[in-house]
Order: sequence, then structure tokens, then C-alpha cells
Amino acid sequence: MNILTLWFHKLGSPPTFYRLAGLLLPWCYGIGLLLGLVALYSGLVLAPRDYQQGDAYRIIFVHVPAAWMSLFAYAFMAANAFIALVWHIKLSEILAMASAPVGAAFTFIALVTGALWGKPMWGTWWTWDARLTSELVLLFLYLGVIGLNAAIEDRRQAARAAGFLALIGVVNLPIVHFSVTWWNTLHQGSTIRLMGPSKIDAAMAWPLLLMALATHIWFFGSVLMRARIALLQLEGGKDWVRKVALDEGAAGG
Amino acid sequence: MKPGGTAGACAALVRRDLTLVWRRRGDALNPILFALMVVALFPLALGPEPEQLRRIAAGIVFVALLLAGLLALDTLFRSDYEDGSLEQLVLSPHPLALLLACKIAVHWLTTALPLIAVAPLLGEMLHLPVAVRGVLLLALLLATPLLSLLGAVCVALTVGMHRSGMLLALLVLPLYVPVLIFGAGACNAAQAGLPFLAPLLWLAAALVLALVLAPLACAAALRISIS
Amino acid sequence: MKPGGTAGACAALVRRDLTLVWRRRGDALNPILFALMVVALFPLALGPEPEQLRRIAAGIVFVALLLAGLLALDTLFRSDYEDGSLEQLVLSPHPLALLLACKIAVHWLTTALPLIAVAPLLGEMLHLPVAVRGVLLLALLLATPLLSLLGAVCVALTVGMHRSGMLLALLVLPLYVPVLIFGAGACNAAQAGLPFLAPLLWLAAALVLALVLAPLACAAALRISIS
Amino acid sequence: MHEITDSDHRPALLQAIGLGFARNDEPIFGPLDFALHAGEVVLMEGDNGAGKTTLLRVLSGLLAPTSGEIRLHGAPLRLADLSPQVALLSHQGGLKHDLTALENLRFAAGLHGQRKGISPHSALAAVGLDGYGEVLVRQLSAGQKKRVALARVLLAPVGLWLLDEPYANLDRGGIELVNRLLERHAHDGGAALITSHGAYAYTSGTPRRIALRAQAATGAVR
Amino acid sequence: MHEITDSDHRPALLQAIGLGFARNDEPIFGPLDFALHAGEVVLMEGDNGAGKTTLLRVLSGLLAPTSGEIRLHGAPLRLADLSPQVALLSHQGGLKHDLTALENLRFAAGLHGQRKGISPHSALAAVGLDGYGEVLVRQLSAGQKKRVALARVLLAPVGLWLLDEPYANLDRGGIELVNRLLERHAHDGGAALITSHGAYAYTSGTPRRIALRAQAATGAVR
Amino acid sequence: MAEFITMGGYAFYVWASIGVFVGVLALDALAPLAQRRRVLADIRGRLQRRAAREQREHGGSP
Ligand code: HEM
Ligand SMILES: Nc1ncnc2c1ncn2[C@@H]1O[C@H](COP(=O)(O)OP(=O)(O)OP(=O)(O)O)[C@@H](O)[C@H]1O
Ligand SMILES: Nc1ncnc2c1ncn2[C@@H]1O[C@H](COP(=O)(O)OP(=O)(O)OP(=O)(O)O)[C@@H](O)[C@H]1O
Ligand SMILES: [Mg+2]
Ligand SMILES: [Mg+2]
Repeated sequence: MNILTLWFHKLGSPPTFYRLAGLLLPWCYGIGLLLGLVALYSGLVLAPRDYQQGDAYRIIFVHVPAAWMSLFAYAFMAANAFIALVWHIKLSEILAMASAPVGAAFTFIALVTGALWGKPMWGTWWTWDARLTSELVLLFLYLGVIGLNAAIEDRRQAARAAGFLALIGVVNLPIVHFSVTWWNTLHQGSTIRLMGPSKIDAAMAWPLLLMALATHIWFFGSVLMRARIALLQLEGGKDWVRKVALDEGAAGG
Repeated sequence: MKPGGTAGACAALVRRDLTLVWRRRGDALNPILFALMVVALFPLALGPEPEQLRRIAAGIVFVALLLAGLLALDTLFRSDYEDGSLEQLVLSPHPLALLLACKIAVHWLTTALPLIAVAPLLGEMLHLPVAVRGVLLLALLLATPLLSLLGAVCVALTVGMHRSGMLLALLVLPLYVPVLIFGAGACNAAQAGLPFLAPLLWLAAALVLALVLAPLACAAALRISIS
Repeated sequence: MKPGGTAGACAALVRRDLTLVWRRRGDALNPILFALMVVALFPLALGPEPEQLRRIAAGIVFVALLLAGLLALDTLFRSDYEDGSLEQLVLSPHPLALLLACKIAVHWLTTALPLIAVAPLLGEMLHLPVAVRGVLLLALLLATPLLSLLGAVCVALTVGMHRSGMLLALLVLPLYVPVLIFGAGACNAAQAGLPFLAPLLWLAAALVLALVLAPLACAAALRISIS
Repeated sequence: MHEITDSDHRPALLQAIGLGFARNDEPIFGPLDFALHAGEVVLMEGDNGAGKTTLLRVLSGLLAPTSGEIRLHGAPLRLADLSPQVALLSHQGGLKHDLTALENLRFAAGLHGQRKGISPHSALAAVGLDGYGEVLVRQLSAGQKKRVALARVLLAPVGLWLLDEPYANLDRGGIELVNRLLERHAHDGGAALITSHGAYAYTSGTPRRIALRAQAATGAVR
Repeated sequence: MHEITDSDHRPALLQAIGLGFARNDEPIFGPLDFALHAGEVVLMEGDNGAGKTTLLRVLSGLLAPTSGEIRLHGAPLRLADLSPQVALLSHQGGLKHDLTALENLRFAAGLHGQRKGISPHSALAAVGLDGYGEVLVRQLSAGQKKRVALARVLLAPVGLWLLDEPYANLDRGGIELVNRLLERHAHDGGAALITSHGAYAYTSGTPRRIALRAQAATGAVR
Repeated sequence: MAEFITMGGYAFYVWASIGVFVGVLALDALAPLAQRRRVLADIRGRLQRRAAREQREHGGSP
């Protein structure tokens, strides 16, 4: 057994994970919310107006972090699906399936905010260029994974089948990311670089990066939340789950 | 619940079908997603020029919704047939045509109405002129119940057959053609600035006729194919 | 028949599947009729102007064949699953991926090839320029096996599910998008007098890759969903 | 409505006169003559494919007989206005898997009406499924599904039960349950026609048996 | 390949060690330990939903066990290379309805290989379906279909039979036939594990029985 | 302040974007809560049924 599986087995004991995730959860949601509010404030109020786009550019502070998250969540899901398929680790199955709805939510946000930005900038809500199309395909991939996962009765089998589909869909990730360089499109190329010179003013960059950080933290909170529920569902017959259920029942009346 | 009343039976049926849809509300999204994807296929296949897309937008939206409705038709009686509750429906002491009309109405509400709701979005994806949107919605509101009713008769005929998917499509599509011609025709006329009321009125007339006749035909077809 | 030989097993499988198609040769026509009808819907929905139709002909033929292929996909493993012979296939001592590759090949031969054969007719219905016809056929010859292979993986994932029709479409269509873009793109380029070799080469490369990987993926998917 | 009576001079709930059914001109079961009276349980036996299921579907009015006639309480059964006097338990059960057991029974009560003195709740209790009312039918085992379907029959306000293999899928407890329900129904003045090719069957009293033979154009009443 | 032997010092065709299976983490059958030797027929009994079918699917390699191990001739069964040493008769039968009985058997012989000294023709004769070779399976009755599926098992060149409810759907003649086939197979050095919850079962000799109980995490070998 | 709200004429687009962002993420956080309640209620129901069954069986065969 290699280090990775050992680690997963240790931490991946369901009751342990449930408890740890429960401890982490409020912090993830709390810090995510806090950073997000700060980022929104500084993006909407403190950051200067763009000389070209005027105030419309402020959509960047929600569009770009959401778009990044749509890619990150898919990568996270696929990585977990891979681990789940190769090493049959229950926790990875759960994490993969838990990240699908969150990723879909971010993809949806990226699409809608992109469209809302496109109308004033390009004069149209939607065009069929490579980046927009591939992002739409990404949403469909997420929905396919969610749909397949929901359609199969046996939870573990469902997670494996849907994880398999997620892995097939990974080819779309580089297409989304590099579409602006591979094809000439309406959509803007890379402007933000973590390393090397950035093409964007620092006063605009830092709220953006802050929001990106906030969405990452929020993402993990949301995934942990869903993973905990999936764990309860999956381990419904175990004693520790019964205890959780009865405690909750006593508390909730 | 007063036992035996026909209205009560219809209410029970409607409640049951709505509950079933609610239990599988994830599935209810499928027709919408399918229509979205079919609409997305066309710009990809034809190229993204907005001018060209605009010209064919209404037609494509109509065809996409028609195909989505076609695929959704299969669920109308399929599961009821497989689990034997269709049999129980036929055996009930109430008029079968009325019960079927209730079923068709619920099916329309839960599959076609959401499709109509996303139609403006589909139109936007193909750069449909805003002015035509109203006519498109009106045409769809008249056309989709007609499609559901006509489709139901065909489904009733094929229920109980294995592999009816393709066969159903073959039976239904010829019946859908006139609806498509009038519905899309109205939109095209509106887009070209021509009068578009006549085709809509034709659709309305056909709808009234179908509302009366289709449930009866559906009941007759079902009696044939259930035996 | 030498028992136990893998080649013999593949031959037996191919022979069986061909016999089955032959026994139900009526059903084999369904995809063609469906494609014909979908293509026929467009002149009805868009109006009959030849100029406009000509411009979108190749794309529509592509989309129609893609949808017909999509609906036909369902039959790939469905009946084998239902009557338990898929189980027997999995239990056989031969490499599953190879056996599945045989099944996919037969499926392509019996559903996609006839569709390709009627493609010129479909093109004619939409006034496709004769010059583009060759490119269309070439693109279809490269694209349809790719569609079959990709589709087979998704079908393998949904086998054993009730009401998989819509879900299958949802899973498959995103994977079909690149194939459509390159295939229809080649035709459109040819129609516009632009070079069209590059997209065809991309398709060919993808096909080679899929020929190797898809049967393996299909076998893995099947093992997951049969359990 | 005047009563048709047979030799016993009791009113016949169900009477088949020269009843035959053919598919594609091949006879499935031959001309059958029999009557079913209140208080009677008749067992129909036959090998696979003998036509038991088909006979029940004809009797319930789902299939039109090729020859002969069916009378319910002396009045001929017509296809058009299907009778509310018959409860059919068929192979499939007629339950929606995505509804709970109680929801299924409530729907059945809405559709067919409900026997006096019994509610969906008590019907469920009568088949030994106390406490399973809120469980989705999909999550029940095959035997439990069968019990819910039996509860539906129990609930229907009709005198005549047509039960197709009510014993299939049931374990011993279930088989006894069916026998008890049948006995009570007969005692209350109902009648039932049941099919079986298993070893378990309604054994209390000595039920009349009808033997169907596959593809033979004869059916004999013993 | 070294032979695993159990207390009887005979080579075990099939051995289950602490074998368990769970769905959604609910145990379907508990840790089971048993061995099946050449010349043995073991009958597995259990109520509906006890997990009989599931056990057979696990033993054949179609499902991966949640815990424990399966050994065929002493070598562990792995999911990846499925064993050619097992013939499975499942609920569905694995026959194509649009092929004739003989075509089905010929295909099975091509896929799985063919036992020495037996041909599709003679296998069909052995199950009493002489003269039905050219009939489409779709036109056979349920019992006849079952017989064709049995002929497929007969044809496979394997020592271990896993038969799921081989008696279901069969009339008395068919039940005797199955018993005769099992006896001959055991006599020839094969072994069989069969399930049943019916009253009919393999009765010649006194077969060992394994009882499965629903949802209980115990399986006892009597 | 007014300038902040009008966003240089782009108010609809900017505020709609922010609204979608906040709204969808709020839904994303709330949806699991309902699901969690359902799952726990389901588990409790199963426990109750099992308890009832065990009681019945013990009562039936003392
Ligand atoms: C519906 C329309 C749109 C969609 C689907 C969309 C999608 C995306 C995606 C997926 C990314 C992340 C790419 C990556 O990280 O590799 C992105 C980044 C970005 N988008 Fe959009 N976008 C849309 C409209 C717009 C519009 C109208 C603008 C501005 C005029 C815009 C500006 C940007 C910028 C500046 C980035 C950051 C690029 C970088 O630095 O990497 N987007 N968009
Ligand atoms: N829908 C149908 N179409 C064609 N033939 C049918 C159909 N249903 C039944 N049959 C045939 O009619 C005959 C009688 O079938 P039926 O189902 O009534 O038999 P059964 O006595 O109920 O058998 P079982 O014991 O298997 O339930 C059989 O030969 C069967 O193959
Ligand atoms: N595909 C499946 N998905 C989920 N649960 C299943 C599946 N197949 C079987 N089960 C469940 O597993 C348990 C065991 O089923 P199994 O089919 O092995 O029982 P069995 O002993 O063969 O019963 P029968 O006598 O009805 O054939 C049952 O509770 C059943 O509901
Ligand atoms: Mg029957
Ligand atoms: Mg079983």
C-alpha cells in the first residue's frame, strides 16, 4: 500500500472524516464569505474605473473567479474520480460526486455573467466562439455527470460510472483554457498571470485574486458539506450514522 | 375522498402524476437540456455568422422543441404500461378518454411548458429578432398542446411494443408536419414583416378539434394495443 | 468451429449480430427514415428558398445523421442486456474489449453505413452543391465511426438503466460536439472554396485514437454498470 | 337486472358461456363453460402457456373473447363500459415504484373507489405491512410488492377477484396470508378465481379446480 | 497451480473464504465460508431477497465481493480476467429471442468453447428439445426457453455450474430432467451450486444445503 | 452613492452579475441543508421501522 492510499485510509475512515469535515465547514464558509465581501467591496468601490470599458469591467470580479472555479472544480472532480476508479477509495468517490454540483453552479455563473458582460461589450449576449462554446459544453458535462450519478440506484456504482464519464470529459478542460490562443475569438486572452508581469493594474488585480481565493475556500466548504451528506446516505446502516440521526432528531424535535 | 366520483378519480390521477414527476424532478430537466443541445448543434454545424443564424432561428427552435417533445413522448404511457397501472386505468369505472385527457394535460404541463419557457433563451442563442419572440411564444403555446395530443394517440398505438423509440418517431413525425408548417410559418411571416395571424388561427382551430377528438382516439388506440 | 479461439469467438459474435440484424431488417431502416424526416422538416420550417437551403445543407445533413445515430445507439447493448447475453459475453474467456470492438463494428456497419449511403440523397433534398458531396461523404466516413465509438462508451455507462433515452443524449452530445465541428467545418470550408484538409486530418487522428481507446473504455464502463 | 342461475339455483357472480380466445386464429383456450358463485374460490391450474393469464384478462374485460360470452351478475360484459365489479391482480402488480405504498393505495381508492369499512391504512395492515406505508415501493422486496398489490385488491369495492398467481414470489407466511384473505372474502359473500402452477395453492375447504391445457381446445371443470 | 484442500482432503473446485457482499453498505449476505468439491451438488435456499442471485453473480465474477475471497481450483478469482471455468444460468437465460435454439447454442459454443463429446445438436436432444432446433426462441414457451438455457450450460466445457433457480418455470417433467442432468454432471466429476426457494429441488442423494437469510449477516452451512 | 448604484450606465449588467453570483452561491449553500434533513429523517424512519418489526417479532414468539 503506498503513501497515498495509506493516508486516505487513515483520514478516510468515514466517522473521522465526518467529524473533521464538520469542524472545518464553518471556517470554510465563514472565511470564504468574509474574503468575498471584502473583495466585492474593493472591486466595486475601491478599484478605479477602466478607461476603456467604464464600470462594466467590474463584472470581472465575479466572472473571472467563477470561470476559474469552473475549471478547477472539474479538475478536482476528475482527479478524485481517477483515484476512486484506480484504488476504489470510497472517500474519493464521494468527493468527486460532491464537487459536481458546485462546479456546475460556478460554470453557470461564469456563463451568465459572461453573457451579461458580453451584451454591453460585444453587443450580443452570445456568440458561438470557441471559448463560449467549450464553456457551455463544460456545463453539459457537469450535468451529465450529475444526471448519471442520480440515475443509478447503487450509490457506489453510480459514483464510479459518473466518475468514469468525468474522466472522459477531461479533454474539454484544455480546450476551454487554451481556446483563446488556439482560435481567434471575441473573448479576451489571458491578462492575469500569477508569475511574470501581469497586464492588469494592481488596484484591479488584488480584489480579483482575493475573490479567487474566496471562491476556492467556499468551494471546499460546499464540497465538504455535500460529502458529509453523501457519507450519511452511504453509511446509513452504520452505528455512527444512527447516532448522528438520533442526536439530530432529538435536537430538531 | 368521495369514492367513485369521476372528478375525484381525475383529481387523484393528476395528483399522482404530478407527484411522480416531482419525485423524479431531475428527469424533468432532460427535455430542456436536450433542446438546448440540439439548438447548440446548429451554429456549430453551420458556422457562427449571426446573420445566417437569425434567418433560420425560428425554424430551428421549432424543430428542436419538436424533437425534444418527441423524445419525451415515450414517457407518457411507458412506465404505466410496464408496471401494469395502465391496465388498472382501463379497468376503472370512469370514462377512459377523460382520464387520458388528464394524463396528457399533466404531460404537457411538465414537459412542454418548461420547453416553451426556455424558448426565448433558445431564440437568443440563435439571435432571433426580439420582435418575433412574441409570435414564437404564441405559436408554441398553440402548437405544443397539439403536438402532445397527436403524439399521445401514436404513443397509445405503440405502447407495449419493444423498441418503439424509432417507430414512434416514424409514426409521429408525419402528423407533426402540418403543425410545424403553420407554427414556423407564422414566425417566418412575422420575421419577414408579413401578416402572421392566419396560420395561428389555423393552429387554434386544429387545437380545438384535437382537444375533443384526440382523447377519444387515444382511448380507442390504447384499448387496441393493450390487448 | 475450433472452440476457445479468440478469433473464432469474434467471428461467432459478428455472425450472430449480423443474423440478428437480418432477422429484423425492417427495423434497420428506421434510422434512415428518421434522418429523411428530420431533413424534410427543415425546408418546411425554414421555407423552400433553394439559396438559403444550399447554404445550410451540409450542416443540417450532419446534424440529422448525428441525431439518427444517437437514437440508434440505444440498441447497441440494450437487448443484450435485457436477455442476459451481455452477461455471458462478460463471462467469456476472451478479451472483452475485443468482443465489444466487434459489436461496435457491426453496429456501425448496419446503422451508420446505410445512413452514409443516403447522405447524397439528403444533400440533394437541400440542394447541396455537387462539388461538396465528396467532402461530405469523406467527412461522414471519418466521423461516423468516431461517433459510434464515443457513443458506445456512453451507452455502456447507461446500460441497465430504465428510461435512459434522454440521459444518453445528454451524455453523448457534448462528446459529439468536436466531431460535428470538424466534420461540418470541412464541408462548409469546401463549400466556401477554402482548404478543407486540416479538419479531416484531425478527424482521422481522433478516429485512430478512438479505435484503440474506446473499446477499452467501453469494456471498463460495462464492467462498472453491469454490477 | 334479472338473475341468471345455474343448476345450483344460486346467483352466479361470473358466468362463462362457450368462452374461447384465439390469437392469430390459434386457439389459446377452448370453449369454456363455468360459473362462479358468491362464497366460492375457484383455482385454475395449467402448465406454462396454458392460457391462464389470458383467460383472466378476457374475464376482466381487457381482452375481447373470440367466441362465447361473459356475464357478471347475469348481465353481459361489454368492452366499452368496463365493469367496476372486478378487481384484477396481474403479473405486474400495477404499482408505481416511485410512490410510497400508501400513496399507491390512496390513488387506487381514488380511481376505483374504496370498500366500506376499510382504508388504505387498514388494508396495508391487513397484508402485514404495518409501518411500511411511507416506504417507496421501489425499495420493497418482490414479496412485499406483491403484498401491496394484494392490499389494492382488498381495498376495491367489488365482489369478484381475479388473481393471477397470487402465490408467486411469496414465502410461506405470505402464502398463508393469501389463503386467509381468500377465505375471508369468500365468507363475506365475494368470489375469487385464482391461477397457480406452483405447489402452494388455496387449500382450505376443497376449492373447485379448472384445468387448462396448453393449446388444446378443451377446458374441463372438475 | 497448487491445490487448496479442505478438511476432506479433496481438491476444492470452488472455495469461498469470508465472502461478503454489500450494496450501499447494507450487507446482502454475510461472511460466508464454504467449499464445493468435484462430484458435489449444493443447494442454496433462502427467502425472497435473501441474496441467492447476488451470491451466484459474485461467485461467477460478475460482481466484486465487498469482503473475502473466492478461489477456483485454489487460484484466486480476479475480476479482470474472468474465468472460463464457470457456467452461469441466470434469471434471464442469455438467449437471443430472434435466433433459433440451435443458432443460440452454436454461438455459445463459439464464445465459450464446447465440451468434448457433445454438440449443440446433442445438447438440445439432452434437454428434450429434439426437433425444436430450427424454432425461433421467441416462439418457445417459458419452460422450453429454460431448457435451451440449460442446454447452453451443458455445452460449456467447464466443471462448475452455477444455476439460479433452474426449476423455476418448469413443469414436472422438466424438474426431473434438471435432476438427471445434475446427477450426471456430478457423476462426471463436475460440481454445481443451485438456488431455489420452490418446493421442488434436487433431491437425489442428500445434497448439502446452504441457507441464506435476508439481511442477516450470517450464512450457515448445514 | 448614486454613481455607485448607476455604475456609469451599466447598472443592470453589473448588478445582475453580482446578483447571479451571490444568488447562485447562496442556493448552493442552502440546497444541501434541506437534503441533509431529508436524509436524516429517512434514516430515522428506517430505524423506527426496524424497531417496530423487532418488537412485533418478539411479541409474536415469546
Ligand atoms: C458567455 C460569455 C462568456 C463565457 C462563457 C466566458 C468564459 C470564460 C472562461 C471559461 C474564462 C476562464 C478561462 C481560463 O481561465 O482559462 C474566462 C476568463 C475571462 N473572461 Fe470570459 N467569458 C464570457 C464572456 C466574457 C466577456 C464578455 C468578457 C469581457 C469583455 C470576458 C472577459 C474575461 C476575462 C478578462 C477573463 C480572464 C482571462 C484570464 O486572465 O485568464 N469574458 N471567461
Ligand atoms: N401478448 C401476446 N402475444 C402473443 N402471444 C401471447 C401473448 N401473451 C401470451 N401469448 C401466448 O399465449 C399463450 C398463453 O399465454 P398465458 O400467458 O395466458 O399463459 P399462462 O397460462 O398464464 O402461462 P404462465 O404459467 O407462464 O403464466 C402462450 O402460448 C403465450 O405464448
Ligand atoms: N441491482 C440491484 N440494485 C439494488 N439492490 C438490488 C439489486 N439486485 C438485488 N438487490 C437487492 O439485493 C437483495 C438480494 O437480492 P437477490 O436478487 O440476490 O435475492 P434472491 O435471493 O435471488 O431473491 P429471489 O428469490 O427473489 O430471486 C434484495 O434485497 C434486493 O432488493
Ligand atoms: Mg400467466
Ligand atoms: Mg434470485
